[in-house]
Parts: sequence; structure tokens; C-alpha cells
Amino acid sequence: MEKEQYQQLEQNVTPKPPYLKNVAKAFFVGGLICAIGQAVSLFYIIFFNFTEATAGNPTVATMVFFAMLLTGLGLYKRIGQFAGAGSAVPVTGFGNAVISAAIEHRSEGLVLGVGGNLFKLAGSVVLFGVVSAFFVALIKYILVTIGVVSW
Amino acid sequence: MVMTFVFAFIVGGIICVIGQLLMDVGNLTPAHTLSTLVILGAILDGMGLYEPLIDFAGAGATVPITSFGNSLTHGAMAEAEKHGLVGVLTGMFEVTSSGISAAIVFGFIGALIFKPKGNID
Amino acid sequence: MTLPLLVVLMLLNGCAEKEKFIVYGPSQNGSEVEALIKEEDYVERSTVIYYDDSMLVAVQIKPWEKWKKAKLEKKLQKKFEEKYPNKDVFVSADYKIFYEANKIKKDQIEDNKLNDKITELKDLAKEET
Amino acid sequence: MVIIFQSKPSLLAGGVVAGPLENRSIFSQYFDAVYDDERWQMKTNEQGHRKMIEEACDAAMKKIGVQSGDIDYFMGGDLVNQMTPTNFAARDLEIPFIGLFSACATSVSSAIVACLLTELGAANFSLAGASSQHNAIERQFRYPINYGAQKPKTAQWTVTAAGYALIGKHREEYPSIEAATIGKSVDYGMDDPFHMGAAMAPAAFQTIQSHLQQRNQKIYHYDLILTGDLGQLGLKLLKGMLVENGVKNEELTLLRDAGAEFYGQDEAFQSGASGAGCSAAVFFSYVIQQMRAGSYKRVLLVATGALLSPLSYQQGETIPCTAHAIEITMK
Repeated sequence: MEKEQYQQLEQNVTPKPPYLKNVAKAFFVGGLICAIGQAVSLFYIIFFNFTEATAGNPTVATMVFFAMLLTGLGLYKRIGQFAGAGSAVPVTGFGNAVISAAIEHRSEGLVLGVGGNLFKLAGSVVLFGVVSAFFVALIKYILVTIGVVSW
Repeated sequence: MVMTFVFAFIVGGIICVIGQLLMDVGNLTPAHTLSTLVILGAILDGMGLYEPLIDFAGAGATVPITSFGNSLTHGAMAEAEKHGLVGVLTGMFEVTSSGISAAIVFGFIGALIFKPKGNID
Repeated sequence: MTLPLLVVLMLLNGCAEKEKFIVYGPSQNGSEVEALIKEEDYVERSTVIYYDDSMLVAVQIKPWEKWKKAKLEKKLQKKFEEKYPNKDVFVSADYKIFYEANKIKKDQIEDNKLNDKITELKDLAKEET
Repeated sequence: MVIIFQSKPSLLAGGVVAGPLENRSIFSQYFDAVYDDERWQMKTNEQGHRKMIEEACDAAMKKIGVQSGDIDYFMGGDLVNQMTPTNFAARDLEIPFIGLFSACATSVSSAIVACLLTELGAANFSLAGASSQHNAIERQFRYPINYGAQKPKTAQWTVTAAGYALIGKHREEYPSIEAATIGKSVDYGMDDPFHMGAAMAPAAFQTIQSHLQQRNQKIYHYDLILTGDLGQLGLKLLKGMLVENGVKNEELTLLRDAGAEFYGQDEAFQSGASGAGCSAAVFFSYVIQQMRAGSYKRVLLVATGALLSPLSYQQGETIPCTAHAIEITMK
């Protein structure tokens, strides 16, 4: 059998991802995580001195804390299998990526294992976050300097 | 206040749906998907659109990873406004989300107390 | 986790329904301030605290208008500054400020403490991170 | 080229040890031991992996009543970088050892080498097999265990199991290895590490075809052709290829796949089981016992392996695969 012919066969046999179902699950779980985040943020606004503008930081930290518990107990991967991007895209997914790598590489020690592999999965997010922020700010700075837009 | 929850749910859900489509239709790995969304957040902030989204949806916009790109860009732009070109570089982590620091700290703690387990359910 | 919270919030909302626009302070121009805010149809609820020569205007913007929050805040600030040029006006659309303003009213905080409290809220609202 | 073993070395015993999740395998009743602790009370997954190999070898040796001092050669491998679990097990077993890497096809490739040594007269007894430990393999090839990535329907679950066979000179009452085919490395341009079945099916197809042709056999000459870990989709693809080649539908029922059947119909495991321990565990427990019980007279075992590394697929390489086959008969 020729390669092309086989690739045709493979296309026919391999099931397509259930797009609609996956999207619905991602929407529901992702939305739920954000609604929980909203509740956490309301908690910080009411009981601590945080405003809507500043509550984001403690909220995110708290969500990452939840992610640590769920990751350590082995529950986050199950949520992930069900929800896909619904649990990967919220900051809890970022936390899961960092924390799961940390737990996994504990066996190689705290310095070489945890330290060296902490950002194994999430490093790309930090990289592209920083680099894109740099370029976006740079472009905006240039545009402001030549007077096209204002800050 | 109730509507804030509804909007947080819907906007957060929609951002996750974009991620799911990138994965399923675009055939991207999770790392590629998240990187794309972070860049998207940075660009939206550059156009001045992300802050209104946060005002509208609250945690629906601050909890998804897009807000990470937003806060980095926000810091860089705020410093650039004050200190010019140098600020672009120095301002980056000025306002940055606590996501990174929390992830590092909790990652460390998690590594100390948990062990990986290969269970399925 | 969210569900009970939502229920509580709905109850809270229901109770507050009667008093959407609250003015707290000496009564002479209370209705004037209220009318001023009611002109702005994007404001859902408001609590104004005023004393001596300061005025704290805490508003909640309607959900569908909220994405313009920053702009509307500025607009309202300008309006009040023009209307009360000799008063120190501070307008905020932040929920925290609104919540605290309501607490001031509910607890009937006295004038001498009021000043500190409002300065504190102003500082809080100006924080960025 | 097919290898014919004139002396017909025998599979004297098999030792299979598996992890806790493998309790759910439909083959678990044939295993020698299923442990509750996936790390075998060791500190790391890799140490547990090594321990599992040793236990499997012990189980095989015990059945024939020999000790590690009686074994002439130890052939085996696993999927961990540089195969340290097997290398370290060899250190503890103190048997002359060659590590073999054919990914998940190692169970059969090591058996072939053991048969060659037996045929040559160099070995009275040799141990051959392979193993995999889920946690140790997943973290290396994919993600940390606790990372919440969504696995597609095409994904397979790396089993925690070690399977070792004790191969010796021909004895009537044991299943014997008559012939073997060493597979080529076949690449049909598949590049999805979450769809190994599709990458491996062509390799299995080529090896089966070449073995049957050179042995002048048809599928129906066998009671069973059992592939290693193609998974449900990979098996479907293999059957599809065979049908294209003129194999009749009724013959296809003789084709089964260890990986596809391993965890039964449990959808949590997606397309089925995989890993070097998958084929080793099933071949050296279920198959040997069924043959000794007389259920099968002639069996073709085809272990399949995907020869990729995390590095190779991140660099955008396609996945070359191999399949090795041994033909086993029972009087």
C-alpha cells in the first residue's frame, strides 16, 4: 500500500474530535472557573481592602492555590480530560502546568529537579507574554511618539 | 452584582472556547494554544480593549491566561508613558499578575507535599 | 460554591431594590444630588456621602454599560465638579467604594471619623495594583 | 528474511508482574502478580520500574526452578532514557546482559536474540522480555502525570507491567519458537505522538506480510495473530490494509491486538493500552498459558514499536515504526 493511500485510510478511520461537545464542555467549565474567580474576587473586595481594580491579583493567586490542591490530589488531570481548554486556559491551568512539573521532578531534587523543570510546560507562556508585551508596548510607544495615537 | 457573575461566566467561557477551537480545529498543543492566547491578550491591551473587558466581565477577563499578556503589556505601557523608551523594558513586571509568583510558590510547596500518581479516576 | 453565594447576592439585591439612590449627609441639597445622578441613565445605583466641603459619589454602572466604566466615571466626576465647584468631589464606580459608602451610611459613622474613612477610600481607589 | 530456528527453542515459562491499574486488564488473571503500589514501595518511579523487572524475572525463573546463576543471558529493554531500569535490574540479577531497544517491540526482539543464542548452543537458559512503567514513561514522552491535558480518542495508555520469558532448549511439552521475522523501520509519514496506532500499523502490516510470504503461509494457517499495542484504531487500520491486499473478511477475526483488548472496553483508556510492557505482559502470560492449555497450536506474535523520542517529534520528524514477529507452535 502506498503512503498516500494509507494516509487516506488513516483519515477515514481516525475519529474527528467531537467539536461541539468539546466546545460546550470548555465553555461550561471555563465559565464556571471564572465565576468561581468572580466569587473569590468579591470575597476580597468585601472582606479586605481591595477594589475591583486591585482584586485581580489576590484572586489569581487564590485560584492558583486551588489549582495546587487539585493538581496534587490528581483531580486536575481529570478535569482537564473532561474540559480541555476549559481548564487549561484559566490561570488555574497555568498553575497546573507549573505545579505538575514541580511535583513530577521532585525526585531529581529541589534544585535540579523542581528548580530546573518548573517552567518546562509553562515557560512558553511566560516567554510569549513578555516578548509580545515588549513589542506591543514598543509599537504603541512609536505610534505615540509620531503622534498617531495617544496613551 | 448578579449580572457580573453571568458576564464573568460567559466571557470566561468564550475565551476558553477560543482555546478549545485552537486545539481541536487548529490542532495546536496546549502550550501553543496558551502562548497564542497570551499574545492575543497583549495585543488587545495594546489596542486599549482589554481593560474595558475587565470592567465588563471582572474575573471572566482576569482569570483566563489572556490577562497575563494584558497585565505585562499594561505595565510596559504605563512605564513607557512615564519614562519613555526604557520603560517598555522595565515596566513589564511592574503591574504583572500574581499568577507567576503564586505558581512558583505553590509549585514549590506542591512539590514538597505531593507525589505523582498514575491513577485514572 | 458559587450557587449559595449567588442566592445570597440575589437576596441582598432584592432588599436594596427600594433604595437605589441614596444620599447621606445634611439634608439640604440631597434631592438635588439625587436628581443630578438620575439624569445619567447608565447609573444603576448610587450612594453619595457628603459632609462639610467634600462629596463622595459612589455609583454602580448598569451591567451592559460597564465596559465604559472608566470613561463614565470621568464624565460624572466632571459633571459634579462643574456643579459643585467649591466642593471636593470624588466619583468612583468601583464596587468596593460603593460597598464601603453603604456601610458608612448603615453604621451612621460620625463626622470626625468620616473624614479619615473617606480619605482612606480615595487612596484605595487610586491604587493600581 | 525470515529466520527459521531448526532447534525450536522453547518458551519454558513467562513471568508477568503489573501495577495497580492493570488489575482492570482483562488479562490480569494470567499475570503472576498485580501490585497495589505503582512504585513497588520504592522512592521513585524508575526504581519501582527496576523492581518490577526483577520480580517478573524471578517469577519466570521460579516456575522452572532455576536461579539467576543458571541463566546464561538476559535480554531486555524499556522506554526510559538509556533504559536505566533494565540496566539496573541486570546489575542486580548478575546475568550477562545486552540491552535492546525496539521501543514497544522489545518483547519480541529480545526473544529473537535469545532464540538465536539458544540455537547457537551458547545458552541453556536466557531471559528475554520488556517492561514499561506508566509514570516513568509518560513524564518522559508526554507530560507530567498530574498535567491536565485533554487526550484525544486516538491516545493510548502506557501500561505498568513487566513481562519476561524464560527461553531454553526445545522441550516437547512447551510452546516452541519455529521462526521469526525482524521488521524494517517503516515510516508512512505519521507524526502525531497521540496517534501511535496509525504510525505502527504499516510496520505490523509489512512484517506480517513478509513473514507469511516467506513461510508460504496464509493467515488461516494460524490460530491467532496477535499484535502488540496497535490499539483499537491501529488494529482497524491494520485490518484495513490487509483487506486492501486481498485478505478475506473471515480471516480477519484471527487478528487480535493486545493493546486494544488490554483494558477491555473502558473508554477512559481511549484507544487502548501501549508501552513495551503491554505486548510483553500479554505474550508471556496469556499466550503461553493458552498454548500450554492447548487452545492454540500456531500463533504469530507481532510486537510493534514506535521509534520516536520527545526530541524527534518536537523537531518535526515523522514517526518511524518497527514490528518484529515470532511464530510459536505447540505440539
